[in-house]
Amino acid sequence: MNKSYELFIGPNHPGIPGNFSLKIELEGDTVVSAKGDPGYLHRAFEKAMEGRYYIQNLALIPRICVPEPDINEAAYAMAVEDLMGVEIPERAKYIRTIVLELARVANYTMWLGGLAGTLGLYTLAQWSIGDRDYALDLFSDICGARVYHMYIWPGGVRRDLTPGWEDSVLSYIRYLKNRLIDYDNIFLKNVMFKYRTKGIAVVTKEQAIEWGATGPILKAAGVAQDVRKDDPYAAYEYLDFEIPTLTDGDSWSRAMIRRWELENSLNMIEQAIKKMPKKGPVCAKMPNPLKGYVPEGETYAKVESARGEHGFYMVSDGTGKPYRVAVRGASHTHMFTIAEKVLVGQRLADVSHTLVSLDICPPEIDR
Amino acid sequence: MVKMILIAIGAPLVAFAIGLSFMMIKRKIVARIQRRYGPTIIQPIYDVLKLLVKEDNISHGVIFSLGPIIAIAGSILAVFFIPMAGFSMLTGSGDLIALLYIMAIGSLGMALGAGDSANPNASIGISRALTLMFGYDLPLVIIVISVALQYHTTNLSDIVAAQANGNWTLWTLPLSAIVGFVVTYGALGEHPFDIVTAPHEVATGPMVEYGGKHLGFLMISHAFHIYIEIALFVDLFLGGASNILIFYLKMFAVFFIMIMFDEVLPRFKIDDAVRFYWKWPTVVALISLIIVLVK
Amino acid sequence: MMGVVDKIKELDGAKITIQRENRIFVDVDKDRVIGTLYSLKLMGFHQLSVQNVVDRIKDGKFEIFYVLYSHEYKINVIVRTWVDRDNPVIETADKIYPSAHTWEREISEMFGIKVEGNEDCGKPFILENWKDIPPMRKDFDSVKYSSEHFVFRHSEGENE
Amino acid sequence: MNIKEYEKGSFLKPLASVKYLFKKPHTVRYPQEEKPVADRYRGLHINDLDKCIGCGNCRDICPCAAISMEDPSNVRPIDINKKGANPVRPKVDYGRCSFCALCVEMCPTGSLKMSKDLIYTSPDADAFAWIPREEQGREPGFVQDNEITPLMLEAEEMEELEPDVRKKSFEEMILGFSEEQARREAMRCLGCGICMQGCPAHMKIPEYIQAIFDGDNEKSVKYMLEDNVLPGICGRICTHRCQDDCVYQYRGDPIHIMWLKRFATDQLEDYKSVNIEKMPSTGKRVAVIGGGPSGLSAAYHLTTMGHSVTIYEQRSRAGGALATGIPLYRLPIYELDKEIGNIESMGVEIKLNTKIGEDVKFEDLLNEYDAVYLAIGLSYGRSINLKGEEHPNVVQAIDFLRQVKIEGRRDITKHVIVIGGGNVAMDVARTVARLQEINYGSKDTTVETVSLEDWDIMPASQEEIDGALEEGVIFNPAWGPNQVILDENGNIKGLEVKKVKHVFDENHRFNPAFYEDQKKIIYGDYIVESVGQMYNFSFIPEEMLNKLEFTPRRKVWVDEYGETSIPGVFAGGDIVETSRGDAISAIANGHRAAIGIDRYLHGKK
Amino acid sequence: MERMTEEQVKTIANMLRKRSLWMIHYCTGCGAMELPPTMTSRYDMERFGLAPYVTSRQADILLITGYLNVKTLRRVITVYEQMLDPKYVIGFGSCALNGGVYWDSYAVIKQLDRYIPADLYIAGCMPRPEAIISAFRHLMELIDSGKADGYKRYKRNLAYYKENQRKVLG
Repeated sequence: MNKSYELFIGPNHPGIPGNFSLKIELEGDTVVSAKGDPGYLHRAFEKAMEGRYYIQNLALIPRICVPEPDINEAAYAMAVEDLMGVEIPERAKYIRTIVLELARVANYTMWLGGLAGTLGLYTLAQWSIGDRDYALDLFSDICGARVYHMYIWPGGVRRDLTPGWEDSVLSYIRYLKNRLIDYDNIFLKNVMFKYRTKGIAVVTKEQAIEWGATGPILKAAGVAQDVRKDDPYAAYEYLDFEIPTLTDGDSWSRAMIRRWELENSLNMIEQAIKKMPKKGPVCAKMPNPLKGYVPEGETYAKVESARGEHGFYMVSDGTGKPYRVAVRGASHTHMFTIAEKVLVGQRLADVSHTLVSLDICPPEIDR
Repeated sequence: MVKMILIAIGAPLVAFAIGLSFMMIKRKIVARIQRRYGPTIIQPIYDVLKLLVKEDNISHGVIFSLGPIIAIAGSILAVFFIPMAGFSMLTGSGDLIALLYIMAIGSLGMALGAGDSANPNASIGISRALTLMFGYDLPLVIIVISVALQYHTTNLSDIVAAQANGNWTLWTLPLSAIVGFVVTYGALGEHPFDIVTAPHEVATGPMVEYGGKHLGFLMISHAFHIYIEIALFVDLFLGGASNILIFYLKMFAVFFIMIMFDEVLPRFKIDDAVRFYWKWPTVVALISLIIVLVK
Repeated sequence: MMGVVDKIKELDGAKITIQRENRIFVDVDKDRVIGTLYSLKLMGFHQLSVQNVVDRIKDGKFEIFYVLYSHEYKINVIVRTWVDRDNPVIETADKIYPSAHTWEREISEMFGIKVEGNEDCGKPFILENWKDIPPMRKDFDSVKYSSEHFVFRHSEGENE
Repeated sequence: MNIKEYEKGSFLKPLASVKYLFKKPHTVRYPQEEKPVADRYRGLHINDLDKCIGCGNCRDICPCAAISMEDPSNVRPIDINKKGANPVRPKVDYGRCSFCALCVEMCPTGSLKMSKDLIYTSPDADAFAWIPREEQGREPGFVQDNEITPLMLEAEEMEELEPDVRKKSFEEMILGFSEEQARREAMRCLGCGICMQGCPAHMKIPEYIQAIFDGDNEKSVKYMLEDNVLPGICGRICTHRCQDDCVYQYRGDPIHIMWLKRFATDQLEDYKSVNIEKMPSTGKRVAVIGGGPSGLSAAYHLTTMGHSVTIYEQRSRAGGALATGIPLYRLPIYELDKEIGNIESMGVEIKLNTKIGEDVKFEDLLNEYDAVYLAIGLSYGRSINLKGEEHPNVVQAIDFLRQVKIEGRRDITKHVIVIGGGNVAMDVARTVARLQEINYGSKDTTVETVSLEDWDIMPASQEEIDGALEEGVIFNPAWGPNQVILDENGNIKGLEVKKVKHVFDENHRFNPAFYEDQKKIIYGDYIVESVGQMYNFSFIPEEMLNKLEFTPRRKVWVDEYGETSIPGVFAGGDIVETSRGDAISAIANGHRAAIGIDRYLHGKK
Repeated sequence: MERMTEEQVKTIANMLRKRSLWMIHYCTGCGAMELPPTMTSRYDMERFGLAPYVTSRQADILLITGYLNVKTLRRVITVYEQMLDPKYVIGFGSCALNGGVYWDSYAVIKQLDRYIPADLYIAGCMPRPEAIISAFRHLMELIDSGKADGYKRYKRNLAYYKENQRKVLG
């Protein structure tokens, strides 16, 4: 009799974060091998972008990563601006920062809910996704859509803030900070949470560096790396923030890092609103999008997403359409290089929780 | 004789009604804790009825279909053993022991059916269910023994009678009562012991291949299940009740406290759950047993 | 900081372009790629951010690029190399950068590039049952393909 | 954040969450309760069908190919004759739309908006495409913003000579675009082609602008020559009705199409490099009477069609009004030579100084040639029967301009009055201003214009009026000339004018009325009448002239191919044109007549 | 008790069905991003008796949340066929109708109803929670009036659907 047996997790399975499939081989209750099977969300973004004008891609790029679309817009805009040599107005930089951080906040709140969900604590999932909804409404106020903002575009941002928006953001931050106490009480300080996550899915510092981890995984393993600090974009260089690090590299540490960053992000938004120039242009003059061309060249623009380094490698051949855009999603490496290795030796019960803990975002892998 | 038949029909109906009402109330309470309104109060009735009118066109074999039937049958049988508001159908010496056996029938029925569905998730779920049962049965048996020793009887009606005048086992054997509460949790599969169905892990486990009428039967069986486990607890530790209303209120109090914990605790892993049951509840149950023995 | 840039400049057979203070392009021959990547990793470029391909159809070449990053120096190094479009074979880099393994699977599927030493290349990865030429190549026409394989809806009515 | 606190873990803290059991949920109970929708919400489209011009920019920018341009007449009638508009309106397929609102950003008129409404469900998959319109009653959400827009609303600044510099000579005052400017200006073009309707010649404007943007001036000029034989001249003096239609006018500055045309032609020494294809010779011969723009245009196009063409021109220089009427500072001679040289290089024969009726008989032409094209233009000034206009110092504008341009006249008196408010009057006034500057350094000199029309209805183009004002021309709008006043020596002292009550009567017909009691005298010693021109058909024999039909406005009647009521005789140019009578119209109907003559010669009539 | 007519049984069954719609928890595309808010505390679709369920056997509604990749289509068809009758399909957003923003993509199917029958479509990219709730209410109406008969159409025109499926799946 065969000792091991196979189990498909996904694509139709609540334990998988999105439309993705994971083939695991189990021996009893222990995983002996895990293989990811991507492609369920493949929409050929990179191909589609080659056939569209630079500005038309605005409609495509947010869809590369659904939970946090703004990073795509920012990275794309930065790549185009870099090729064109455009400097964006000061106020636009701050607005970008606020939007990006708000998106990060929204993503982390939902992520907390997702993690709680995999551990069977649906209350927090209900709360946090509900609280994230207020952030979506804030986005809707400035750009007109809840999820696909298409707000950051080459040259700056698409519209100035609406009057009083900053105050709404600040009051949301106050609200969320109060709610975070509840989140801590029910989940992060919960003894069961500690019990389930301590020592699970450990990625040590050496492994993290060797495997090319970025973002919270790397920070949880003890390496203070963050694009916002190392290669500041938008208005991050004017803001005062620290990169949190922990040393254990386990699921618990990663959750803590994200909780910590969530608080950092809230503080950064407050800072940015305080420091932002109150008036001024929010978008540089750009050429006619139907004819406007981008000079020939290659560039790599990167931003810090909630999952790690998110980058756009862009090649222009001097026409109105990009010659090649390659997207680097953090999850690509995190899934295939890290998760597949880390999952081995885990219990079945921890599989889905490990995936969420590494924050695998399938659309980013498939593109 | 007529009375007997009426009770034979009525008792399961009442049990089902109570179980169903708890399902309804649970969804409302849970919704409130989760900061929302939740469904209409009679939503579970719609759910069950809808499942029953679904067109069932898939079968995995006789055993698969028989699973839910066995589960319901076992549950109804168990209902007869549990004194409900002062009377019970089948009483005799040793009914407590029989009950322990009968209560396993439901799980076994489900195990049979789910095992027939050839879905690995179902198999894992069933193995988890049996493992979990294995886990909580040890402390359960110990506390049942301690209670039986306390009252020198294995007749549930006698145990209830012995607790009259507020002389509840909860006060006389508090440690056993706590263990009993924890065991009831596991038996009902509430958080943190919803390991069997854990959607994120095994996609509702044993129920993964069930749909339509089968699922409807399973839901009905679950309603019975809620009734049985809590009624047993009430009978053993809260002195039963002489009238159905008080019985209901006592059950509700137990259930309410359970929901509170249910909604704030993440789930165990199966081995941890077994380890947990064999550690603290067992130790405490044993202490309680020793206390009884010493007394 | 300058030390490492000088070291990069001394790499064998490499053409160095410093685009920005923290972004350096290193162009090497196809045969030297693995050696260059290895030397760069020894210098401290531990992270492979992205490895992908640009189809330079006019030159008849595939441009393969590796975006590397160093946690220590905060510098991006982009290693580029070119292979023939007619016979695209590269050597795997997954012994140096484990994350290259998956990127290579992706490029071998999307561009039809053979990766020697990577046993997973050639197995279906993102696509399933793909019968046409590799889709990310420039000569693959996506619009044509989709109009041949799928049916567009033409709503005639004015139905609102 | 204090990590230590979290490391402990607690069993009781989670129970604090039970408090929410007793708090009000934060659920939005849709549909009983509704959350306000953001003011900028990007929902289903709204389109003001009357404002929309059907330019199709929304279709071009749509990343999802969701928009098609369709005839809306079955959902709502629209004004299909609207000027500068296509009779189609966008239809949005919500099976494609990604709600990016780029179409709204790109809409040149601002008719397209997005509403706050994005709740639409239907079991019918075909019910998701419609022509959005305002009657659907949706509330506007996302609208465009002129501050931040992907459109380049501002035109490139055209450099021109300062008024005090340009007054000193007849040098061309508009300097033309630099290459960089031209590319930037060309980049603005959206390629919608609405302008092509405005252009009488229907030039392929988007194509040649695209060619300029691509840096391919030969290709650009080739496109121009397809419809317009004098692109360099039109690039300077055209009335640019295309620019009036340019979709940028609604939100910003129209594209300087005319100057882009000038840029492209200026880059080429001659048009040989353009390589115009010529059809094989047909052996047919055509006579063109009049070497003006219309004649040149017809001759050129007929030549490319393989016919041999001879132009009869009464003056010493071909070009008609271009050669004689347009002042040098607007159109230098060398440009005219270049363009006419191009036409001659194609094989057109031009017989100068040949007056029909005197040197050659009209009837002979009819016999000798297979077809005759009449493009004599309005080469005689029209007088207004002013009292005292027989004075030698009262001259016709057309004569005055010809004297200055061709005959080299440079003398002028100190105080000049120009009667008229049209472009020709402006040309006269500005020419006078230059002459006065050259002769007197503008000391104690005046040049005044008198026009019936007030500022708002003055027929001259705004650029011309502004230029004239900058050069010191004094305007007397809404005054009508009454009589020339002479002093005791018989010299002109001034012009008596009376206040105009209205120019057009209630039927919008030209019928000026005056306040007879409000009069004033404008002082001056030289009067140029610039109130219109007329033709002279005296060279046509009487019996033939009788056969020639005229329109009610005394223009020659022609059919859609430019043929008059006399078979084989075609007409074009100002004698036909009922609209403004500018060069581009003449060129356009020259082209039209060429096609008509070609058909006639091939017996396709 | 008089026997109920078949019609009456149907009416009662439909009444029950519309009050308890269980959706399958399968996020086929990015439109699923607005489902969490709809399911959770802010919009709480459980108010209408809607709840996410895990497996195809248990569910009544299949939500095609946006675009359908060819690879996913294969799974979706399996899922759809596994679901018990009566079953309903809702197509979310532009992509399910005509390919949406991925109209030129080689990997995404353009018309959902060529492969599986859809009972209802929602406009939007992506539809916001209010629209999703409206769609569910619309579906309830359709069920009530017996117009949501996609599963019957699938059975009736099985050859058509199978042919189309075979064409893209190979």
